[in-house]
Amino acid sequence: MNHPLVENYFRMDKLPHIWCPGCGHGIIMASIARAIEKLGLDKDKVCVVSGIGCSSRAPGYMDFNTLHTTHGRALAFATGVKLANPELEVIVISGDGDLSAIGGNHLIHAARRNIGLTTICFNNNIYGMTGGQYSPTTPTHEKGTTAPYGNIDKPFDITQLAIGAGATYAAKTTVYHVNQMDKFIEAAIKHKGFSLVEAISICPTYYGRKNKKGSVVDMMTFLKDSFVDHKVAEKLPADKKEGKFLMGEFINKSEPEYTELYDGIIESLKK
Amino acid sequence: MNHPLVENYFRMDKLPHIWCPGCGHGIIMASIARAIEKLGLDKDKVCVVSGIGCSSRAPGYMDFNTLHTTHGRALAFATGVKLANPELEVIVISGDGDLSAIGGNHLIHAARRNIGLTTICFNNNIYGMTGGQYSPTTPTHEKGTTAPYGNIDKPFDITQLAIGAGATYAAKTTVYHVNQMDKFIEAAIKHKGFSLVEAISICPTYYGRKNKKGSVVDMMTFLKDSFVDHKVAEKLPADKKEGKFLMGEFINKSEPEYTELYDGIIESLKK
Amino acid sequence: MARQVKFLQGNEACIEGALMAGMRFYSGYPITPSTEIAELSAERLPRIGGKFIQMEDEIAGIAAAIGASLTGLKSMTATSGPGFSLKQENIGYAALTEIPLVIVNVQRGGPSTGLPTAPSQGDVMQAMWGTHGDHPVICLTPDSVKETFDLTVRAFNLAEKYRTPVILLTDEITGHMREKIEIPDQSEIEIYNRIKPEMGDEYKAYKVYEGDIVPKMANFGEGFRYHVTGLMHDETGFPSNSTSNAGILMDRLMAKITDHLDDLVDYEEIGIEDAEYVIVAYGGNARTAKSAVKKLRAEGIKVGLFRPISLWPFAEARMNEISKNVKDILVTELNYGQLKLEVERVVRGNCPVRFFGKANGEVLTPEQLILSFKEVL
Amino acid sequence: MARQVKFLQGNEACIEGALMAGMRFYSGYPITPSTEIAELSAERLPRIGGKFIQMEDEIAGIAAAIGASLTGLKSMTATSGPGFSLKQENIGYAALTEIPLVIVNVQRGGPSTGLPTAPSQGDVMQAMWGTHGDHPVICLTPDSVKETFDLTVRAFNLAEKYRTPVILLTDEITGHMREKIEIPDQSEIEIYNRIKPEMGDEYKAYKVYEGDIVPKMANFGEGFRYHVTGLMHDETGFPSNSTSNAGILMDRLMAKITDHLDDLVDYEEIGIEDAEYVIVAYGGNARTAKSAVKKLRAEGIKVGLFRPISLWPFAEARMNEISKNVKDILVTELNYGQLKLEVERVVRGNCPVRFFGKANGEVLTPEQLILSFKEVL
Amino acid sequence: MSKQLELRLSGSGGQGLITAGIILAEAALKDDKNAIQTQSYGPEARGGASKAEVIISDDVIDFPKVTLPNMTLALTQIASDKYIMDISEEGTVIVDDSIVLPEGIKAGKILSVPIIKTAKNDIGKEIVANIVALGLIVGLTGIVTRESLEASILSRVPRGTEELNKMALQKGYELAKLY
Amino acid sequence: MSKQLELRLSGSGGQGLITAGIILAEAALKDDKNAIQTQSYGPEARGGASKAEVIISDDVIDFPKVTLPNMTLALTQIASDKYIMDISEEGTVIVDDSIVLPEGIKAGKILSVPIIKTAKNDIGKEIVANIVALGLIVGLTGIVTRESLEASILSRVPRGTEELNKMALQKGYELAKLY
Amino acid sequence: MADSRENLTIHIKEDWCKGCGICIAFCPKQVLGFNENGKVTMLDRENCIKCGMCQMRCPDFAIFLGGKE
Amino acid sequence: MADSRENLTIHIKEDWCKGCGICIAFCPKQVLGFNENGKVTMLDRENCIKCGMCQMRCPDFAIFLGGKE
Ligand SMILES: Cc1ncc(C[n+]2csc(CCOP(=O)(O)OP(=O)(O)O)c2C)c(N)n1
Ligand SMILES: Cc1ncc(C[n+]2csc(CCOP(=O)(O)OP(=O)(O)O)c2C)c(N)n1
Ligand code: SF4
Ligand code: SF4
Ligand code: SF4
Ligand code: SF4
Ligand code: SF4
Ligand code: SF4
Ligand SMILES: [Mg+2]
Ligand SMILES: [Mg+2]
Repeated sequence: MNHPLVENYFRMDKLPHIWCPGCGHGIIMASIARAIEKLGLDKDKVCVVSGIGCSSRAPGYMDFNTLHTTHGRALAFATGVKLANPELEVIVISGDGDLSAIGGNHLIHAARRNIGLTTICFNNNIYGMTGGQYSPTTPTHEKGTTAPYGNIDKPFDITQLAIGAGATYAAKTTVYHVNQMDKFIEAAIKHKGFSLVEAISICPTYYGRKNKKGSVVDMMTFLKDSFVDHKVAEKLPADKKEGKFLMGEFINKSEPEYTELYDGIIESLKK
Repeated sequence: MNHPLVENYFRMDKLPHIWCPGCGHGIIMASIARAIEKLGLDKDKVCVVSGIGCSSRAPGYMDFNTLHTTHGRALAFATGVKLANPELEVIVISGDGDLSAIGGNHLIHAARRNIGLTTICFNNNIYGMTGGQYSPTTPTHEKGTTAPYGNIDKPFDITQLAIGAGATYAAKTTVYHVNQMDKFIEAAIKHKGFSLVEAISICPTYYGRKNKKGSVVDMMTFLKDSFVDHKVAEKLPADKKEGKFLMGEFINKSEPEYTELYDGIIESLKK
Repeated sequence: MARQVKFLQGNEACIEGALMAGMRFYSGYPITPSTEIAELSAERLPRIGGKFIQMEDEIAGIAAAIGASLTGLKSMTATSGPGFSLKQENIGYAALTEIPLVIVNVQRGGPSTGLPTAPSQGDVMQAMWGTHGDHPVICLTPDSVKETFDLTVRAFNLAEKYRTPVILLTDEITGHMREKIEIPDQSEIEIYNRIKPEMGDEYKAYKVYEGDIVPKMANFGEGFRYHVTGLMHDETGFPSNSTSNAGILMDRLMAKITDHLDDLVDYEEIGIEDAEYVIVAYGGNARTAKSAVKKLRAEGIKVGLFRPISLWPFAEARMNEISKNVKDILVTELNYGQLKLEVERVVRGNCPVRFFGKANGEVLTPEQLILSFKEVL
Repeated sequence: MARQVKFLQGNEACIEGALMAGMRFYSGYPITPSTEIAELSAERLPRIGGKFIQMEDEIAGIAAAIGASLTGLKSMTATSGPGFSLKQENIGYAALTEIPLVIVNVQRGGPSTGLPTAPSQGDVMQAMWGTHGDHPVICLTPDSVKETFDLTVRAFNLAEKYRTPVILLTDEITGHMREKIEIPDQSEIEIYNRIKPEMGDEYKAYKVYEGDIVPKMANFGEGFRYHVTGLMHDETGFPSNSTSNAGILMDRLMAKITDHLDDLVDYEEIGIEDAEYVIVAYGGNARTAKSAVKKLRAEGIKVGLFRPISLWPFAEARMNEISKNVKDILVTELNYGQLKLEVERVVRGNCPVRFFGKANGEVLTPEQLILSFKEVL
Repeated sequence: MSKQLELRLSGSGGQGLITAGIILAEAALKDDKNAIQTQSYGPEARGGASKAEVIISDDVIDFPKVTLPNMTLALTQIASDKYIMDISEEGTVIVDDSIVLPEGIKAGKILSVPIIKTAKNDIGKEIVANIVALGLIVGLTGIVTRESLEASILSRVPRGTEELNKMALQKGYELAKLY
Repeated sequence: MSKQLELRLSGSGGQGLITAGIILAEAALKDDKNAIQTQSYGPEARGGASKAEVIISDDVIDFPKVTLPNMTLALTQIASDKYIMDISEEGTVIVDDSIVLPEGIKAGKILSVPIIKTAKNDIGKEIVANIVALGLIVGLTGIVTRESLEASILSRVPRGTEELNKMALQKGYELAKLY
Repeated sequence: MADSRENLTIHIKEDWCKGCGICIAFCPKQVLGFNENGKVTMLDRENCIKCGMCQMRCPDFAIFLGGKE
Repeated sequence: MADSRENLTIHIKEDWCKGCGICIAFCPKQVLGFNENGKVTMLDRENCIKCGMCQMRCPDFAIFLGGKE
């Protein structure tokens, strides 16, 4: 028998996917499908848009209206899709490089406009597709092929960046915390307005190898041990918080959605 | 006799400038010069970089090493100048459109890297140069030539955006509050690392006219009456805060500066 | 509704044409001297249920337009030189993925920021070659306000028919001059709409079905869940590294142009029949040439005007034919000789090809052109 | 230090050449198949006090390199098709503002994302016409690892000498193949540095002083407080809307190329003297042609190879001359015939010009080329 | 080339000369003539002088730009300084009477006319100086019919200002009679 | 074309076949031969099979790519499935003995050799399978001298592993004698 | 997924398993292991609590809960 | 600017004044006004306190404190 989720929401003939053994991207892709299943969305009305990168290959496997665009531009294409047809549930899949390096401007503007797009960032802290260059989320001191002496950049906190830009829903989670991921992605899709789920992924092939992070399982264990929900963290004693990264829902508020406001203009002109 | 500041820091033969009567940009340009004078910087070691826009015409008038680049890219050019020669004091002048529309990505990345550039945003809430289209900072409901029915976008708070991206110095002020502006620009230049001063300007010709904001003096009066320092505002009763915009220094913290970190790598490799 | 006589700028006529052709989506970023096109879109589109959005930059401007086209809305973006440069990557994307789209470039003085308010024709070769990789190009250029209207309609029709981005290359001259234009009634205008698959088909998104010239195009959201990618792909639309699939796709894309030259190539001829000399001119600068040709004809000189309307594909065969019967061809453009290179190529040495142009922000006057013309006489 | 024999990829040789030429600044954004150039820059530059920065995108990559060049550091950026498209606006800026700079494009299969790891020569025309507006272009293309080294050095020298961006157009074939290369000693390499003004001059940043071919270029920070702008400007460097100033500037920029063809035009000829047929090929694909020509010669067929090394400016005069003496020219490229258009133009009908190429991600084999060649025999 | 008027209207940004140019051209269309209007753009149009040009002809107008106007109007000193020297030999230069004419200007006719004063004093609204000027120009040249001009004005001016503008037009015609 | 070896080395990403290709080519250079090395890139190199190709010749090598190898090595099943069918008529196919050969393969010689086992069992490090393979190939073809190959290996392998690699090389040569 | 737990059992699609070991490491009951091909295998079906965590964390859809057939 | 206040006085560069009225409106002592050309003029030099606010807010460098000459 076949995996029921896969049969229903994926293009079976395109699988198995090209990702490396233990690449976290597949975990996130499955979580998106589960959220869609849970919400009972009409597959014909779902559009998945991505840029370029390992992560951005995901739409090719997913059985929806899928659009694999140019590097960094997924949100700009998606904005056109959504505004042109607000009935579509538009989900954007984008890597940390795609979304926050070359695509950073589209991220902050989509967030600002509060347009009803759901963005899932597959954040593996590296440019996977091109072979392991440091990305805007590579932690300081870590290595990439273009940071042979350790990265001197300060990394973005993509979730906080989106909030600074005006996002009305933003959450962070990891490929270890799959139950939470399902929940956040579901909430993000349901959310009216711009939503972002930053899913911390793992790239054992480049990031892991270059930075001696051990096996795939070691990398997953690291996520398990070092991420803590920010609400939980608040209550922790200082020494327990050290070296921890915060995850969880960071913002979830209601503001007018862009395409609805636009439809309001159209309506008002009819009078 | 001549204006001493102008004689010392401006290219007399290029003045008077092209800006419209009452355009706030001239006020900010003068404030930058005063800060430079106050700090006693060597003119030969100051480099002023801009993009394209009314505001971006400023460097042409200023007697330093001046670089008028392409629309939105000032910070990217400036990053090259600064990294190549960290001795230079690099000041970036950029309009709200230049800095936060087409140039938004360079803003967040320069802020993230904490590279020692001082960015002065001439924010007149409109694209002045091209004749009054709404910009990413045009308030919701206001009009622009491309928002004839009122803008439905939510505006950026550029200062908060920069902070979300990692800026270590960020302040907001207005062309009415010139003493404060002088102080912030001076602090920003002195600051090690990326600094931003968002100077709220006025564009009577397009923004003012299109939105019936009255005379130049009315527009200045509006700034006077509606901006309040965030530290002051904290202590105000709620009703006094209504309709007010916050200004002031929003962040001022010390973190390693990018070009110094790079020099550290060079040093470490010498051993 | 009867015909309406209006006095419009070229940029205004462009919007009138676009709306008549069925444009329902505009996304762009303002830039002189194209901004009126954005401004009028913002005003007119919501009145008819269409959508306008000002994006954060030109790259996003074309990206959103491509996205919108995929949902079935006829889409346009307009810009000028610097913005046209920024759009290049996504122009290639639209060409490879076969998304109907109209891109207007109201040329101004380049390179770089150049002379932002001055006329120029410096982007002629860029329209053909601006993006990386071979790709099909259709590029039209009007010489009047009325023709701006007509060619905008044609640009939308060709975009739909050939599933490809179409470039309307105007210039500051035609964009900003006001001229009389008789706007036809909607009923008089021929509209071409993309061919959609029937529901229930075993739909292959990039297969050309019998009788069609391009793949049928389904709207996102209407039940065909297909894949669009800027990677080389096969008939199903999915990426394929196979070189034979890549070759098939590329050959098919290029053949959209080469197999349909009869439909695509467009030009105007004045007095070519008996011409001993031919002036080649296009766009706003053709107005100068028309005036000059009339004056020269009045002096009894047998000179004709050849005006390409489709710059790309260029009227190669016709130009070559003409070159066999004339003493001399003078190409005139507001640049350093761009289309002149193409003319030189296609005449294959049949006659000398001279050039007269300027790229300093001025228009050419008929008198200057006449002077240059007479240099060989 | 003596010569060193190494076994390197073209991309590695590029960095060796750049460092010898004096590169001290690299800024870019990774993209296959050019990434090794960035990676090696990151590793090598800080060791010699130079600077490497990975910018947020390709636009910023070239922008930072221009900024760095203004402070006096020799700068480079490298990319491939999609990134090359994005850099176009600022290439025009560098050309107009006359900033020395080397831009490497390791061509891959286009258009759009295309075939990211496959060889192609699809950006030949884009290298000339990719940005809006007329502008001077120097573009070099190597056919071996060693020549990648040599031309990188030459690119830096020409950039400094002519104060202009120089494009090194390589391809996945030469970029990724490893080959023997003898790296000369630094002392054997001729280095050209930009001419700097003497302190105390009444310095006009954009005036060409007696005896110079371009304006002297001061480093930002060394006491000349001048202005650089992408607007049309006069000799002082300040914007000027005057059409005569614009014309003077543009003429001067274009003349950098047209007045120095002797210095700039570069090509290799094999067996042209007695050739009845000529194959034109360049870059990685010239290796196929060299092999084919040898095999054909071995069969007794009088065929020669003409290999442009400077693609732009193209060896127009020489090619025209050759075309007078041969029966047939076959241009071969990994695209749909780009340089072939230029060859057609410059031979002015002197002989037939045929084309053989592919743009499906494969290389041409000598056997395929021989087959195509023999079609006319 | 016979009956071709090449007109340049110049003044400051707010004086409505671009509108005036359009109105005149539209009047010409109503008279079944051909017309083309162009104007200045860009930073030079900011604050400083603004310029509109109109060509009206019985024939088809190929070349759309005015090279050497045969009539130029200037309403401000800056505009006058910048634009009036370029005039055909038999051309007419009209300046507001507040303007100091440069030395050495050569033209067929040079008229200094109290256009702004007329608008301000006789109509009470300086803003209609452009319409006064139109009346003056058409009064002098007869390039379009009065009916067409009036209709054209009425279709372009804001509601409620029709009478004001008609008056201004009338005053313009009256001024024309004095020259 | 005479003494030209066109060699394809294939296996999985971690097996060091690209390094092996470079080592062999560098050995050829030491012998004053010409050599060119190319390899596979991109997503197909991810996870799946990796491929390096080397041409070694006494003559100048113009065309740099291997079209039809005259020797192919495959160390994994996936690599074998993908790459070994392309072989010149008189060519030699060498596969690790863990590999199941496809039906219908035509080649001059087909050798199934315990390369990985040798590395694992005789040297104790599977990672040196690439060097065992090099010894085998050079043992079979004599395309480079033993001295050059050894020097070349020693200049490329990590410090401290020299002896291990020498042993591996020796084992490779020994294997060659069996075929 | 409407099936009640009893009717479910772990299925393995060995072709798709890339042997990353994630499911094995984080199975709360430690009932999974590698087979000789380096792919996942069920060692102790009895003790599987059908929590589905293996399925949720497998990046390759190679292990999942499905109906007993 | 090292000059002490007494030695300073307001200077006006009428050419550069664009008549925006900012200095006039926000002069704390209200000593400035428009002249017949719509440019700024000093109405009451006596009462000027030389605070420099006019100078600091003039977008056009048209009014400033300088030495008495
Ligand atoms: C314009 C452009 N620049 C660069 C590239 C090369 N490129 C492709 S994917 C990528 C980075 C991918 O990183 P990320 O988005 O983090 O995805 P990952 O592969 O890590 O999942 C880059 C730089 C490109 N395809 N297009
Ligand atoms: C690539 C590019 N796109 C668009 C333009 C047109 N343009 C010039 S300035 C400008 C906006 C200026 O707005 P802002 O930065 O806020 O400056 P302001 O004029 O308001 O001071 C625009 C859209 C351009 N020059 N280049
Ligand atoms: S390279 Fe990294 S991100 Fe890409 S598929 Fe492999 S593990 Fe995943
Ligand atoms: S248009 Fe606005 S921003 Fe530009 S100069 Fe005039 S007032 Fe200032
Ligand atoms: S369902 Fe739970 S218990 Fe069973 S194998 Fe999977 S993870 Fe282990
Ligand atoms: S998680 Fe999936 S791919 Fe990894 S070992 Fe388990 S079944 Fe195999
Ligand atoms: S210095 Fe102060 S008091 Fe004097 S005129 Fe200026 S603003 Fe008024
Ligand atoms: S602020 Fe300056 S420009 Fe404005 S009125 Fe005063 S002096 Fe004149
Ligand atoms: Mg990544
Ligand atoms: Mg602005």
